[in-house]
Amino acid sequence: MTDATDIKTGGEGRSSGFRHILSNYGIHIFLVLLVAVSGIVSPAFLSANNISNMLLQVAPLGIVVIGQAFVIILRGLDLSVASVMATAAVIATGFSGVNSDMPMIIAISLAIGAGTGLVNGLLVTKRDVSPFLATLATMIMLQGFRFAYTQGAPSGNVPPLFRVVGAETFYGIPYNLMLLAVLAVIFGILLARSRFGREVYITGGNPTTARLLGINADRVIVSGYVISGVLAAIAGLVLSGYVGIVDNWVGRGFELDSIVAAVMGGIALSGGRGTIVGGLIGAAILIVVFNAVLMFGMPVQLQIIIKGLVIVLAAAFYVRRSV
Amino acid sequence: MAKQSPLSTFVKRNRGLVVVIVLLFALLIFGSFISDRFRTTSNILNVFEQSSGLALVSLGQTLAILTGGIDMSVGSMISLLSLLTSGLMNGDPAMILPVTAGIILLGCMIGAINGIGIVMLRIHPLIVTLGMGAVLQGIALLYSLGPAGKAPPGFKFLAYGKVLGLPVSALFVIALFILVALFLRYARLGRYIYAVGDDQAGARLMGLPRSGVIIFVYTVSGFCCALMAIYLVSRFGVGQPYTGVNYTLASITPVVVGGTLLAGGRGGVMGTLFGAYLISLINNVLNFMDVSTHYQLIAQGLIVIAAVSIYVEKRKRI
Amino acid sequence: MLKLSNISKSFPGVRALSGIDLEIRAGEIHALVGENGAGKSTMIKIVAGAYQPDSGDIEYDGARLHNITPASAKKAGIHVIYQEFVLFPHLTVAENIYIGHERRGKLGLVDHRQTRRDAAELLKRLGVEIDPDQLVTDLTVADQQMVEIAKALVHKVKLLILDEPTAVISGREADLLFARLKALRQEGVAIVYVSHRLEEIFQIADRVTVFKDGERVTTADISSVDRNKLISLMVGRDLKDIFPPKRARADTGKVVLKAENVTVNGRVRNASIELRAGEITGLAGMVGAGRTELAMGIFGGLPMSSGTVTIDGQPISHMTPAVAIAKGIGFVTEDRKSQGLAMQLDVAANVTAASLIEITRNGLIDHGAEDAIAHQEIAKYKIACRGPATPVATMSGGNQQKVIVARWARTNPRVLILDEPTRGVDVGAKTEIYKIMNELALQGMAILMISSELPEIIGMSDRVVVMREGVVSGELTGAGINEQAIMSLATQHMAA
Amino acid sequence: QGKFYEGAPRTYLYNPDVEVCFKDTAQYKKDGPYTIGFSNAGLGDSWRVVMLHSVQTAAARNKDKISKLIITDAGHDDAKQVADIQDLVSRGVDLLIVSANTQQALDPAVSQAMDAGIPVVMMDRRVASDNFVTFVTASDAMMGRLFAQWIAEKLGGKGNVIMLAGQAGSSPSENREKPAREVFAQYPGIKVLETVYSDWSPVKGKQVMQAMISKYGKDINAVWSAHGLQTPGSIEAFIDAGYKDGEIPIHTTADVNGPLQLAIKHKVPMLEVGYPPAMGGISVDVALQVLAGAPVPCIYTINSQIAVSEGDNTPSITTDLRLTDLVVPDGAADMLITGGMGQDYDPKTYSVDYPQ
Ligand SMILES: Nc1ncnc2c1ncn2[C@@H]1O[C@H](COP(=O)(O)OP(=O)(O)OP(=O)(O)O)[C@@H](O)[C@H]1O
Ligand SMILES: Nc1ncnc2c1ncn2[C@@H]1O[C@H](COP(=O)(O)OP(=O)(O)OP(=O)(O)O)[C@@H](O)[C@H]1O
Ligand SMILES: [Mg+2]
Ligand SMILES: [Mg+2]
Repeated sequence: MTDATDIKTGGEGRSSGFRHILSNYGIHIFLVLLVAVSGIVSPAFLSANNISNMLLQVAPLGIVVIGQAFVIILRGLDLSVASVMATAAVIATGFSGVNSDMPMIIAISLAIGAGTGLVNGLLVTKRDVSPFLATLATMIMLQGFRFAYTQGAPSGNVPPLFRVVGAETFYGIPYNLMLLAVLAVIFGILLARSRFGREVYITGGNPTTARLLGINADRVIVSGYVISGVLAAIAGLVLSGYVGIVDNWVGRGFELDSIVAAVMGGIALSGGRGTIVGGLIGAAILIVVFNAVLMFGMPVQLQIIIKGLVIVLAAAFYVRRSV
Repeated sequence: MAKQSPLSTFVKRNRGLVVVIVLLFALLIFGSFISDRFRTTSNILNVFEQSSGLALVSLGQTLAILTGGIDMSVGSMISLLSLLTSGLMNGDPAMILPVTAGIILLGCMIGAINGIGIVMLRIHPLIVTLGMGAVLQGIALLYSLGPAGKAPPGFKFLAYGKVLGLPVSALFVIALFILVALFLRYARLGRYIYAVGDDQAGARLMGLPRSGVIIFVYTVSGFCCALMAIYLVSRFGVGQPYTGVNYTLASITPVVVGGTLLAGGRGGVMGTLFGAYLISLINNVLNFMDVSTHYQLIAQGLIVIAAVSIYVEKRKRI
Repeated sequence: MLKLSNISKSFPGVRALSGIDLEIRAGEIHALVGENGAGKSTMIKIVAGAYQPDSGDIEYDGARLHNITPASAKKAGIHVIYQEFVLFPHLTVAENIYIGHERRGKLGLVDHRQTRRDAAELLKRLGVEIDPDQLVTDLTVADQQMVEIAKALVHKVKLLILDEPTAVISGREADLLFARLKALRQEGVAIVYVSHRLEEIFQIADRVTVFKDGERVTTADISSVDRNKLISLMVGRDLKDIFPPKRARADTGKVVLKAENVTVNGRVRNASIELRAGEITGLAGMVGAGRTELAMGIFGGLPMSSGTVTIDGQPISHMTPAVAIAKGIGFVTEDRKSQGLAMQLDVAANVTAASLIEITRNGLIDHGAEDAIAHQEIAKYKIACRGPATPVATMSGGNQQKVIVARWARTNPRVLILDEPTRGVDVGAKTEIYKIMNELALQGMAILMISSELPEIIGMSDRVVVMREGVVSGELTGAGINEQAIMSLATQHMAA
Repeated sequence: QGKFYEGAPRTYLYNPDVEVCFKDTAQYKKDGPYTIGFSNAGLGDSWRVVMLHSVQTAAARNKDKISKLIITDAGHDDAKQVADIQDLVSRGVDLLIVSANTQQALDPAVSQAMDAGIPVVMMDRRVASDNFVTFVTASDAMMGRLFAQWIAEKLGGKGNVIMLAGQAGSSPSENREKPAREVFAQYPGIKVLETVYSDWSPVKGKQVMQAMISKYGKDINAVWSAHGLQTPGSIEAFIDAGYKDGEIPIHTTADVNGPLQLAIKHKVPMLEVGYPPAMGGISVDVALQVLAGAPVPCIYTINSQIAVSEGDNTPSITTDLRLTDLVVPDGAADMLITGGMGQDYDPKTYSVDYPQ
């Protein structure tokens, strides 16, 4: 008995070795390789200017991925994020577009995100609708509301503060990246270090266990969707500041990109596993790939193909080769 | 063990199908109150015909979902195959047969690649097929940036032809659904599809051909996409690079409305067929009611949620 | 029949099997025993083709087998009943029994009627009453196990392997199983039988092999060993008494929890039970008697349709797990895979799951403290794992069980409910768990232990409550606690 | 106002052919009031919204002749639009106005309606065959050509161009790109560095242009942009890359207010060629002519407003209209400047009492 324990707990178990590194840091290595190879193929890729561009572009996706991470760890999926982004942005710019409207604009946008998340969460927990469908349905409905509100023609101007946050840099460091960093730290700590975060993992790992542990699993799940909705709304505002023009489709494609980024970053769709950092690295990979293929001057068709291949390969590269 | 009556067991285990059929009739009755023209045979036949394509794509999707997977590449697959169909036929009636056969084969192959990718790479089907979808979309655009070629004269028959006053395409689709339904019930492979969806790891331990089942269902999905591509070329007269784009998400709705659970292992194709009818009928009724698009979107979302909430088995809460 | 030579298998960080040689003969029942994590299930999975060995040869029926897959093993007549069931919950009983061997009619199509008829016949032959048209998900665990066993009888097996089949069945069902196994032995089938219940092994086995730490310690004729010998071989030391000496019964024990007229799901009716400080109450009964439901009702995990729970004389109006935990109730569930553990998470997270406050500093989880606690519990319960960061999914069943016990004991509850706490747990660990239960009781905890193992009930309980078909059929204390008394209360209608 | 062209279609007046195709519509003559169906490809951007409102306004103006205008929206889905057209036919419309989602796919459905004796007026986007009564449109090809010609002349026949297209494989984008390339091909000194796709999105437009600027820097002399939707993204990318006012390469644009605001503010030479959403209302007028049995032109091409920044006329593209005449200085960036809906028009609050 005693020696059994010794043999099997000996050496702390955190096995080193190549396979271990590969399975835990595969995605980090992948990103580094990707950047290195891109830099070699196209030197302009590594120019300060271009790096700054990519940093500027990673923030909105990164912010969405943080929320998506919560939802996916909770065994869910949020397809409504892009619709939330667009709706928040469209409604926010529907005001006169001056800074004095800011508190109102931000409050309303966040309310849209939170409200959508709440509906998603309640559908998933109280009605047992599968997350894919619940969020698909809210995505469609939100689009309907948005069109009904704007009559299809969004108008108004983006407040100057959003322009600063969305597009400007401070000594080469974009403000939106700083925002991403702040959010990543806050939500990273929330997930990895707070009691709530632990409840997220337990609920995602096994909802029944969570319930029997007295965790209000429903409330945890709903909170996950609300976080995702709110972050999507923030990302929508940041993205509206990026160009200063808002159309009905701000954030188009972010729903799938954010899921793909999360999965590439090791957040398993089966729930209970993954980290914010992983998700952000996944997001960075997507941005790098998009930028690199442009820098290589590849025709648009190849860009699309390469993106598809990278999605599959990065996920395959990371996947734990368990028995 | 209290034995339940066969009927109540059937209803319990096929809730999706039953609910969808009931809703379908309810909507038909409702529609005929709205407008006299709704009741016309030609309108009903239109709806019947309009739903064929959607039903076709959803057929393959149903099988993928029954195994607990999902096929997110259907849209791109349809686009690519439709381009190839019209591009290769290019108006030449002699090419109809060889191209049709070739496209079906190609669809099956692409589907098989999806399946093999899922089996070999051990990644979630959602990710594999999303990636594959992007690759196929790229290839489609490489082949042609615009509509390619054109359908040969007479090819329209597939989509618009009628026998005994009924659209051939719709009849073909019904026949195909019945065939697949019988297959699911009476072929061993059909039973294994349910088993794999119910418990993947278990299927492997039981020595069931799990990999084979997965490759098979995605191949069927590819096959259905090929049929859809051919049908669209017949319907539209040409293939286009984005023709299928809406079907990726659209194909999932009839499946779940028809009572197949996204988690896999439960459901069936007949529910999907009626689910597709229901969705087309809803569109039709909303059109007759002059509901503006904005509200149609909202209605669509509500319907998906409502339909799905009906089937959900309240999990036994412990 | 089956000959393994020098089989080894490692998982990342664990050597599960090293150089195993083993021979199984046709027409024998060969018992496999060993502590949790000794490698029994791993060896079985290798023979079944679920895992590939790292090295070694497998000879079967006179030929060497290469690259066994589950499919090829089945074809060769090897059938395994796994420790974790392999049933498809949403297929019917009949379909499950014949999965992979569908009854087929014309054109090779599945003949559902024939399947149903044959399944009914088979179940009858096994002596159980299960409707072949039911979905497996609607069955009790015990019935599910019987379906698993029925699957083994469908086709000609040459080698039948059972991994802890009696973990969830008892009494009558177990006897039916043993009768079946003996009949199969007559037919020349080789049977490998894994169990932690040593009595059974002496009852049916011909030979026994002991595994320890991934190695084969010995193989012997059953007649040449006795219980104590077997235990010392498994554990590597003598275990004199499995059950700790009974404490002086705390007659003055204050009633901590009182449940009255509890009705749950219609499967438990008007059951009343009292738990006293410093006392271990055994809850006995046949499988399916409703013990789990009663306990779940008390804990708030299942809604009570009527009845009251009083803690310290204070009635609780609406019981939920959160309230229960706050009031100091702990619950070790019977099904660790679906209820007890978050399989993706590691040992540390699972152990601390019920006592997060303890590791929270300034509102943040202190990973250092968490690791320290995990190390402590791993050592205390001798949990075989690679360390706090081991995902529980990769651990053996018994060690998973220890994780759950550790989790709840850690919270220092006033009432601890243990539902089959030693299911799938080896004797060594069992003794540990008993010792801990005893210590906790001595500290004044009120313990409710649900168990289907009579020796355990008798050996541990100060008081025994017996349930039968959803009602409490009697209560025993002191010398009244004996096998006959319990069985007669549990099966009154049969005895009468 | 004099600078705005308000005359008869130039394509008719300036048409070099002696015979211009006219269609006899006597067979469609019918007594009113009429039920007219409008099958719209979809909404989604301001252009299509204004076009829709223009249809509604025209219907309201003709209340006496139109008893009912039924509008369907296909959400940019071919299959749904086919179904919509079939539904409209089922509902017994007297005439269909169709803005086809794609040329080819809607062809059979439109032909079907024509075969059923229902006249179809195409608007904005036609179907591939000539199986319709008439087509009310402005020209994608002309836009593409004018953009390219202007760039070539502004650069004096020598320089590097980035083509910022719409979505790869979408027909409006293709129909502007291809003629533009033909024009560029006539100037050996003009080099198209790269064609990149914005998916009609300002966000994506900015992302791709940022990459292009990193890659080519000051080598970029002009940006040929297929529409105004993505042009602001491009100009923003140059501003963010540190280009001073007056240094930003020349740009082309269409329809939208934002690019003009940016061009004026940052002194970007710019050509604007509109694709007027007013064609929606015109299609209703044309429809009423058809139902009255009056002959109509086979193709009814309406005029685009053409405007350039101050001092940027070239030999081929000369206009009195300046960006400053068109821009709405305090207006929203994405509002339409070519709407023709009048001063107080605001799409969000717009409502008109049309027969429905
Ligand atoms: N998939 C796996 N990944 C990693 N380690 C594993 C895996 N399966 C088993 N192990 C390890 O291999 C060892 C042997 O486990 P096994 O399940 O064979 O034990 P066992 O003898 O059946 O125990 P029990 O009586 O508890 O069922 C254990 O240390 C276990 O943690
Ligand atoms: N008819 C049934 N339908 C659904 N679930 C059942 C049914 N019978 C039993 N179960 C489930 O099977 C498990 C065991 O049943 P029960 O609680 O009645 O037995 P028990 O007396 O606790 O026996 P044991 O703990 O030994 O399994 C429980 O989780 C219960 O929910
Ligand atoms: Mg085991
Ligand atoms: Mg129980």
